[in-house]
Amino acid sequence: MSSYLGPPTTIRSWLFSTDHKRIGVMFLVATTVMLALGGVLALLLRIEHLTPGPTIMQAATYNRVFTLHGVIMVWLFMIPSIPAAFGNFVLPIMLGARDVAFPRLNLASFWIYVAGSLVTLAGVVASGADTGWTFYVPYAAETFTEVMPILVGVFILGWSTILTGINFIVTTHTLRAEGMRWREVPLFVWALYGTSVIQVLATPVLAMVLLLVAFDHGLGWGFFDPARGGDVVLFQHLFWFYSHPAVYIMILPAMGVVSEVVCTFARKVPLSYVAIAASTFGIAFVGFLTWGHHMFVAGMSIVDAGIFGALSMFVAIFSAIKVFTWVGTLYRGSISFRTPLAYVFVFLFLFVFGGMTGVAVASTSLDVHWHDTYFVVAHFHFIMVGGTLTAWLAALHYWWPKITGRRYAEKWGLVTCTLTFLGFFTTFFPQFLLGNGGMPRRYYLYDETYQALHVLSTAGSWALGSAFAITLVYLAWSLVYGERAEGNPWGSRSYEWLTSSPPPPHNFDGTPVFRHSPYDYHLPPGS
Amino acid sequence: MNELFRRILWLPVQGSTVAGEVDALHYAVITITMIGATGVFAAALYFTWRYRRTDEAALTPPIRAPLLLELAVVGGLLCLFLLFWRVGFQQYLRLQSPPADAIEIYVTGKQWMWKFAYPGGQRTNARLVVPAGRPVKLIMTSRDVIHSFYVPAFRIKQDVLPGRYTTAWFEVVRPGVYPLFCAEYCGTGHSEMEAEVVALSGADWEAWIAGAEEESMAAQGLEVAARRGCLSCHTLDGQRHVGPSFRGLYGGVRQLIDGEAIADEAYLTRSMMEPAAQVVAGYAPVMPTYLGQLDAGEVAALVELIKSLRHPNPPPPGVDYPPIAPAAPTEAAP
Amino acid sequence: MYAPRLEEHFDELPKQRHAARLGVWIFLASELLLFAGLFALYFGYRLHYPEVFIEGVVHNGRGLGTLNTCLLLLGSVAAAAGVGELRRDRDGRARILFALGTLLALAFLGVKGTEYARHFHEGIAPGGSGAFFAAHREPGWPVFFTLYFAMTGLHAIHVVIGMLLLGAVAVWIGRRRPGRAGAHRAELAALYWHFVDAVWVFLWPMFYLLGGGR
Amino acid sequence: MSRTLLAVAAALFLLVLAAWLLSHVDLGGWAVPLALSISGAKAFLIAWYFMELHEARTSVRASVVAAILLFVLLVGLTAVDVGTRAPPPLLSPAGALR
Repeated sequence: MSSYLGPPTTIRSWLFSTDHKRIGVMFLVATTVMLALGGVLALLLRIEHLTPGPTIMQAATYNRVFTLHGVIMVWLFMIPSIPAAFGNFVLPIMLGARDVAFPRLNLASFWIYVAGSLVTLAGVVASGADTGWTFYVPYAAETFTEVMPILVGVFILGWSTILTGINFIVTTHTLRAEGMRWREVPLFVWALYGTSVIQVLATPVLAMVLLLVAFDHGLGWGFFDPARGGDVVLFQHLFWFYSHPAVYIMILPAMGVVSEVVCTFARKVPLSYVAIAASTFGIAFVGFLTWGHHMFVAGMSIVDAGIFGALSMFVAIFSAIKVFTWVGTLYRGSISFRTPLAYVFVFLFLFVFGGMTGVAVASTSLDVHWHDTYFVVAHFHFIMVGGTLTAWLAALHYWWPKITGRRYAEKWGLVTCTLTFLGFFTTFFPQFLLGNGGMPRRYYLYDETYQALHVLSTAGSWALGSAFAITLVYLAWSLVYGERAEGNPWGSRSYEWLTSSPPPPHNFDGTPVFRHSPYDYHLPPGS
Repeated sequence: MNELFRRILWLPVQGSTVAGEVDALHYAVITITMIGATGVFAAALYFTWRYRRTDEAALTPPIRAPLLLELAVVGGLLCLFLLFWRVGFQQYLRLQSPPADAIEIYVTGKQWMWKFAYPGGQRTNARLVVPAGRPVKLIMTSRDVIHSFYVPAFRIKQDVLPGRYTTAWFEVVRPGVYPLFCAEYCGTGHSEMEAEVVALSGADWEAWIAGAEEESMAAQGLEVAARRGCLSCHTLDGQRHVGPSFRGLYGGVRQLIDGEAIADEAYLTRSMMEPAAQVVAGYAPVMPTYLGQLDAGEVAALVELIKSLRHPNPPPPGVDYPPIAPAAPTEAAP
Repeated sequence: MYAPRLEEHFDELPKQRHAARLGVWIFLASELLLFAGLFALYFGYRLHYPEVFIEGVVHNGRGLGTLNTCLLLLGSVAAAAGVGELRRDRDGRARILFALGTLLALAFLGVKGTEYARHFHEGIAPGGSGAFFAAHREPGWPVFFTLYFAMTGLHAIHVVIGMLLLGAVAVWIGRRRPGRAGAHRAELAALYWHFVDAVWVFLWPMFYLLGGGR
Repeated sequence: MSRTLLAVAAALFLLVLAAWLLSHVDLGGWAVPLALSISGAKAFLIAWYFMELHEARTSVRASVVAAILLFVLLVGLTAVDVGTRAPPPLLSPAGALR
């Protein structure tokens, strides 16, 4: 029985395939390359901070490296990683569909992503921008560095995420299998649905504001030029209107993966299906109300600061209810501790630990001290690396048999997961203390008193980097020497495991009819 | 206890009156959240060990959380978080409202240095000298890009925006030297924009202020007024000329052609920027606008000059006036 | 006879059509948010410079703006009527109505072009460059006209896309004579065109009417 | 041409006339909200009848409501910020902003 990896294996058949599984794998490869590139830049930053003075690069280079690290990680890896790679692959199978609603649009979305990345990387090769991934005006409008290609590149990438978002929403609405009621839709599909809503509604505002900065920089139109009456805080309003929901674009798919992995490895019905699905939409909507907490000290009015501070607290409770439900699902389950669940534990600890510091930062007066210091850097790395990256690794291991038809070495998985956790914690926990000590972020030189913590953090970054490298090695190794995986290696009841691994070109032989919910572990299998 | 927490969390010394309270909220929030986080993780670990899979074919009970329990968790956490916000926002309000009797110091951030101007006319670079024990209000603007005035020891931070004024205030508790950073990325020299706040005790402060009396703001205002041609229409000795005299102008009620206004700083600066908006009765609206020609320092100096002339006494020495031009053909005042 | 193609991953035609319609609507939602950024800037700067924005609107005058509003509204009615006719298998009349829509769009762009020419002639250019701004020095002026060019420019680009869509539908109806079966595709083009008209409905008062009663 | 289409078109042109007439009256603070509400009414007519939202499925209507809600949210909270900022402390050279 031929799988989607099957007969046509020419490069052309892959690059122009409209099969959602192939597009998912292509996205997986592309985003992994971008993760590695962004990771190398991060290691360079950490090496630079070994000594207070110049270590391996000049200030101008340092500013470019942290900008490109930000741009590559946010737009080239974080945002497309789980939705475009695993979402593309698994969502249609989970819904029992043969493909996404608009397959050609899906391929266009991949090519727009490639085009956007090439334009952005052209800016990198040219000499890169030194404005930070936030492009704050007026500096971004005045800098002599190559900020234009990166602005245009990210503008193009924005449309790739919008098209993927449209595809997922329409697929979820129109291509559900026979008799699949809304209550039997897997939780990962709900997470992707919520993510797609944010992608479709927030990304256009980013596209517009980056275009305005490009007009300011290139044509001198002065939307935000103080000399001609421009108000720089308005740029921040528009930028953060996108960028805060963007962090929920990054974390919601991760939460979807965690829900799936917890239910599969605990072999248990989720403590409350409705709570997880509803809180996804809670986060998606309230996420749009809270962008002002990035601007408490930016010169915003006190009234607005009050409004945004209070609203930010509501987002935290939806994440809290999800964590409560996950841990509750473990209660009286039949838990087998495999690598995906190990990564979910790392996620649980780091996400809750990091998320709580988010609540702390949102109580307004503390933010005055912490804003733009390493405390905030540590907070969002706890959520992005500790949350999304660990969930991405969990998804990678969880669906590896389904995507490649091979099993990875379980022993190596657990060892690397521990190394990832230790490396991560040693890298970013000291940055909380640096932030408390008052070290501002994006500082090339720093005071000697902060050096001890920086050295510790750099050591941690090496461990984290090597853990990632080892993961790549043993996964690649499993591609060739790994033992064959049968259809359902984890004994999961979720729909994507009902077809063979790797799945046939049209996902199922014949049209699938799902008569049971994806989480009915309280019933004997196949009933 | 406070010192113990402060050292564990690596917080700098509590230099300002507000720092103590902010840190108290900091300790409360961090302790509660960390206990919560470790509790959640411990529960997960315990469940994983306690309910580890022993029999491959085992089925698990379909436990569904009662809605009440969920609402309790959500409600409880929401109340806790909103409590954090309430206390935090109250402190934020205090941080954002400088006391009335604060000394005003003008701060100008420019690419990669801080400049400070005192009402008395002293100007310093990279060294903000302030009295300990008295509130200090900073009126800040930027010459080029966004900077951010950040003194970790005082737990205060305020972005400094080009084309706009933002304020911050603090009251230093103990004399000493406290580092001052720029917290908003502003280019290659962002990390070199370091400066320091030097807090002096009462006596030293008076000595410093007196000693550094290079040139008072009012004297500078006089020089700007001469250079910018203000004196060709406005006299300093109360005598009427093309425009009203500066003497006795500040603080009085001005009879305008359409109503009246108190001559405070806002009135003075508006008269410079939009002269046609507030024309004094009996004078022709011939004054040109100085919009975009005067920089912050010059306007501040002019205002100080006018403020220094509010008492109707003899003019400062060494000032000669150009001859009064024949009265311009002013149309009859309406 | 024209018969719409059923994609292989859909089970039946109505579901495929609903998918297409939902897809267009979600795309229009993202297009609306594309304008949201500029609208936020407009109202933000209007609060900063109330008098200058009123002067700017008075300077623009009402004539051409109102003419454009009527043109787009007629275009919208034409498109809606065209879809109605196509549903009644009246291909001929539908083609004329969609062609009329295309012409009205062209007229709109013509009027827009003359307006821009008049502004450039008066020395008003985006970014506050131009003789006009030497005489009007208040800081609000450059921002007002830059926003004017940006928002009406972005809208004009959408009018061009709408025009091409309507033109393509008109030609397609003429050639394929689809009748009722083709109404679905025409309806999607009309949806986009109505969206473009709905955006102008807001731009019109903002740049042509809100002149403080003058 | 169906009758409802003609009725909606007439209503739209009436609203255009109303907006045009109203713009000759100095309404002060009320000008902007009033003009926007007239435009809102016109946009609603276009969406409800021309774009056939009256017979559209809930998923379509949800996407419209979500987009409009976020649009108003962004414009609204940005305007609240600019509107409620404290007046400039002392000096306003070069027309400094609030």
